[in-house]
Amino acid sequence: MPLAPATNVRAIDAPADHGHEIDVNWTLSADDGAGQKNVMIYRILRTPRMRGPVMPDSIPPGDQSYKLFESAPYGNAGWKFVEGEWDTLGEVPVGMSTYENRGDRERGSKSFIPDNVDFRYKVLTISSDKAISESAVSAPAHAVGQWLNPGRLAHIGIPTAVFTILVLVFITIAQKGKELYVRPLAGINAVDEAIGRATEMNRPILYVLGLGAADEIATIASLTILARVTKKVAEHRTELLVPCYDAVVMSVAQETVKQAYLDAGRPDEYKDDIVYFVTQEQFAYVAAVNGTMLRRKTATNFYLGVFYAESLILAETGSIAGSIQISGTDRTTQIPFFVVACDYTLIGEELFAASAYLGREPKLLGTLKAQDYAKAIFLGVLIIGCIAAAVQWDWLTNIFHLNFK
Amino acid sequence: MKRQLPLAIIFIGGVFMLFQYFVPHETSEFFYEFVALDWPPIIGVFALSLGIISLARVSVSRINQRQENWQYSILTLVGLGSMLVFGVPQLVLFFGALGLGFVVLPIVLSRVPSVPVKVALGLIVAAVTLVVARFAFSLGNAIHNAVPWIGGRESPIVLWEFNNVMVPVTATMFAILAFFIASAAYRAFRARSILASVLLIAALIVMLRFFPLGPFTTPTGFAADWIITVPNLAAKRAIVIGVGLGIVATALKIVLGVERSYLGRD
Amino acid sequence: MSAKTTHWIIFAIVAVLVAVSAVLAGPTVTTAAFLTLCILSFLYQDNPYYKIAEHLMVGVSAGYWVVLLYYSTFQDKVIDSLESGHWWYLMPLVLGILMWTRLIKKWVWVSRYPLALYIGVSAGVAIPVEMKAKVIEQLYGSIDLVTQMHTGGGSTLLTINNILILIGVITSLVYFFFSKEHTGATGFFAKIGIAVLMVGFGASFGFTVMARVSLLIQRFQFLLFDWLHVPRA
Amino acid sequence: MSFFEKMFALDRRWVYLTLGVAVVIALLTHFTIEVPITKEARSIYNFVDALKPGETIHLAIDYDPSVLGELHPMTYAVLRQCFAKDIKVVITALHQFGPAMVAGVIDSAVTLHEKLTGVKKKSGQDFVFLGYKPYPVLIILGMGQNYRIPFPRDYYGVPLDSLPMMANIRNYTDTKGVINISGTSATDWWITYGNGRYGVPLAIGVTGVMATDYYPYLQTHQIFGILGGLKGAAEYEELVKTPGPAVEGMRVQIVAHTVIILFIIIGNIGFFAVRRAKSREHLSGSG
Repeated sequence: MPLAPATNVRAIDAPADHGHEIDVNWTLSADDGAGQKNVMIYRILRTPRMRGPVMPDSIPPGDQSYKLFESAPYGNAGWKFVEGEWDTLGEVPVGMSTYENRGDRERGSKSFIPDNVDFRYKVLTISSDKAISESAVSAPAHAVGQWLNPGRLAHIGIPTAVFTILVLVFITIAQKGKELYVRPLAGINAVDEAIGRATEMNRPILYVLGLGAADEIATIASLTILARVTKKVAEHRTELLVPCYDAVVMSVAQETVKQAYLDAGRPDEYKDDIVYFVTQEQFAYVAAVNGTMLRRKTATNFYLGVFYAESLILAETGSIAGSIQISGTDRTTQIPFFVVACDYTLIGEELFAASAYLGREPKLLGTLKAQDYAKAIFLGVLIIGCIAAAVQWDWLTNIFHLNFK
Repeated sequence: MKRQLPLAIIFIGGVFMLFQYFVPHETSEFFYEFVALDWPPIIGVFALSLGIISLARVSVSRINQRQENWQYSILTLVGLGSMLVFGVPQLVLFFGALGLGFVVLPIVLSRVPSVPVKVALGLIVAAVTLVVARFAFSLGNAIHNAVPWIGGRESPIVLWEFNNVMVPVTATMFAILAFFIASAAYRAFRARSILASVLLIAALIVMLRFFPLGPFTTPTGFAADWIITVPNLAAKRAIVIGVGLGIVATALKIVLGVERSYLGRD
Repeated sequence: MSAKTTHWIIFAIVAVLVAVSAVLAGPTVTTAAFLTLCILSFLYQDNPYYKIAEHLMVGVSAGYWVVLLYYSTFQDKVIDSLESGHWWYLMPLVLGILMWTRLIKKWVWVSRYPLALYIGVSAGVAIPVEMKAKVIEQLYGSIDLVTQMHTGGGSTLLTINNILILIGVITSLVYFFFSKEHTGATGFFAKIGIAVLMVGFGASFGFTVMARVSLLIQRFQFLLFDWLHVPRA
Repeated sequence: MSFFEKMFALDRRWVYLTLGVAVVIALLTHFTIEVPITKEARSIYNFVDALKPGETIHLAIDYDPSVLGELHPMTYAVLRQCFAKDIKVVITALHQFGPAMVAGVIDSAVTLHEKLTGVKKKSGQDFVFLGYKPYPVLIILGMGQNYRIPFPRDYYGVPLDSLPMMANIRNYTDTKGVINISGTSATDWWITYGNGRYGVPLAIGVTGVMATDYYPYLQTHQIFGILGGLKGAAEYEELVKTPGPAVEGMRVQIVAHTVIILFIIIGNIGFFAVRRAKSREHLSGSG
């Protein structure tokens, strides 16, 4: 009995992408999972065949000549399209009825797929005894890039918009002078006390911004806290040390600290060496900060920002030095070590709220309210979703799946 | 200029990248790859040069002022210098020439009285400095290419320092964590309150998971796995959600210019 | 005996030991072993040998990062791009050079432009990405816990565990509310929430011990077997 | 300072010293510890143990050198058990960085067995090493039809049909089961395609962090056993009665954990004693 072919082969441009991809799907062979049950794989072929400067697998390793084509003018220069010949694209195992023909964007790449060029596809069904049966050729399709990803817009865009509106609404309310209540946080209340202690003991305060670069929002949150802390430090005329791990963060932190000294009315006490660079190597940085803690006998240590394994090394050394330690990070793996070894820890979200707590500006307190309402909405949707899933309202539960790239 | 323009740049850059996320087209992708992925590291490279200057300045001033422990700062400079000379000779020569120009310029200027001559001489010195620096850079590259043990990440001296200074120190600092985890456990795991006891018991059960405890072996293993997969997962997830909202809120505050305390404005 | 004399005696002993080791084990292994012991000595207290390792390491690593970033970022992204005609890479180059205005007191404010761009772009990129990974995916994942109760083989243990995870997530989130005092019903939920958080922290702590001890074992193996050549048991 | 107060506020350097000395002693000495055997590990051992000499199992070694610390001991222990029981082994390596490493493992396992028993196990007779081919899913499916589809020749280039051991082995139905040792998603493919499509009895050995993800499959009987991380490896070493690197690693781990737990207990005893003493002082003061 001959092997039944795959039927109904369709090619369509992949939706919501940057182009350069065509998706192929088909109806399974009658012998796949039924009939003779001897289908092994499906092999996908495409025409016209692309012959180019870069033939598949023809580039010797290290040869950079294909780079020339990257700068070729837009279009499909360099490639020839041979009608009637077929490129073999790949294989998928039995039971699968889709193939994503995803190509590269660069014209110089060997798996380049051009936009706006019509391709047709066919699927070979191959059995375990190597019999082959060929499907009909699909209708032509061409790849093209889209300007909107509707999935992202619906699942990410709408929540982001709702949150942004919440933030704006509460900032407006706060600016109108309405008192907004926030509950006290132990870690925040400890800041004043810790600065006061350093002043009394006449010992420096150490502020560690963490190992994050300036593109981490936790680092930026730490910089905003640094601004508040420095202002108080400057008012108390206590010495401040800010050793830095990332040079961009150092540059921003110098601006932050300088401004805070200005705001505190003591610009003359600002020195460039308050914020200094150590090194951009995790454990070398930690070794140096450890030394600073023990030798300068820092009275108070702040560890706020992004931290990795060094969290516990810093916190234990600080405890040996007898410092009061206030910590906070967004890394869930490191929070336990801070909680165990530091006096006060801002857990997760509290790190991002700290600047608003310390600054007490109504606008910033407004965003805290917005965060609370966002959490309430989150809990509401979570509970509705769970109920829907429990009673199997599939039309509702199906919304709660990320069905996009 | 000093205050408003940076805030405008932050707003435009932020909003642009926010909307970029929803546009899959190639053009939008180009901006993401070029502006968001390529620019920051390039700015970072230049910032690193400032960092190195900061490190060198702190070390030199410690040595000059004979501050406590000044002798060790010599080691810092030796380590830094050796890496730079054998790793990036072209940069060392380039900045050496530039620096020399900066030193020569004021000396030349202070020797001539009239302003037009000052300007002319200044321009000449600057131009010569740039040319010399460019030449020095090429010279460094030529040395890098000609002498196999100078220049590059693969220079044997760079590699030796990496393998025999950085690797052992890094590995040992990491290993010290085992001691610190022990002392932190000793110091902090005390049943002071109900919450502290909860923390202590959870940690103990998880630590006991591979001990031979006779008939209690299986229940302990089960309890440890349960703690790791159920309450631990719940706690992590709640923290992550909070952190996510905190990050989005903070990023919005920054883009909208509500939070501006971190950026100078004088 | 004065403290100074003691220091010099210790120094002499260390110097002799290092010399002996350099002859017997070779200078390369000796350097690595010496620095390893320098760092370990920090456990006793801060001391000159730790300071040696620390300061050397800071200099070497800072230099190494320059080497690394010059060849991997500057050469690849700037020089190579410009040489292959991608003129638009002049823009980040100019922004980078603007960073150097930080060296001149009067012009420091110019460096705020590249910094502002850096931060603005980072914040803009972070908003949707973090919204997806940390909020929406967690929400959908939590709802999926209920769906699993129908599809996941229907084991009672799985159902109970998933319900407990949901309760844990909800109560822990209540703990993070800023505008509600922890009293009454909120207080009750928040108390359960903080207990869940504490169990999680304890578990993480206990779980990590094994990995950290493994690192210690490796370092001791280096000292004992690679450096001192102690016969293995 | 009373004894209990000392326990309460011990200088942490004593903690460091005790831990350091304990780890060094554990590394240098040779003492036995009892490794508790879980039923997930025992079921794998029993499965292999119940086979008759001459029967075949499939050992899929799908990891790369980066996780060999945890997984090598498992591979050695399983091979050792098979060689000792004269069970024939079909070996594959479906990780692209794996085959050379696996070839080395087989060589040393053969050498070790020869040293212990004087019998040299031969490729093609007692075991077959098929090596690596890309597209692991297709390979797993293909072997379910016939080992000769993806692997016409073994790793050493010998045609499968000329190997005496393979004469009666066509596909999974001729091997009694698959033991997959992996540090990657290869385990998922074995569960979905190997067990799911061809119904092969499957047991897995995975790294410590992966292990918790796979326990649900045990409940649904898609796999019949799990070896998880260093501990799983140590269990198997104990089961085949040749303690090796995993047991040694466990020994040091247990010693270190014991030290830490002891200090936690000491700290708590001190804490409660001091608190009791304080409250007594308080009572006598007020009374």
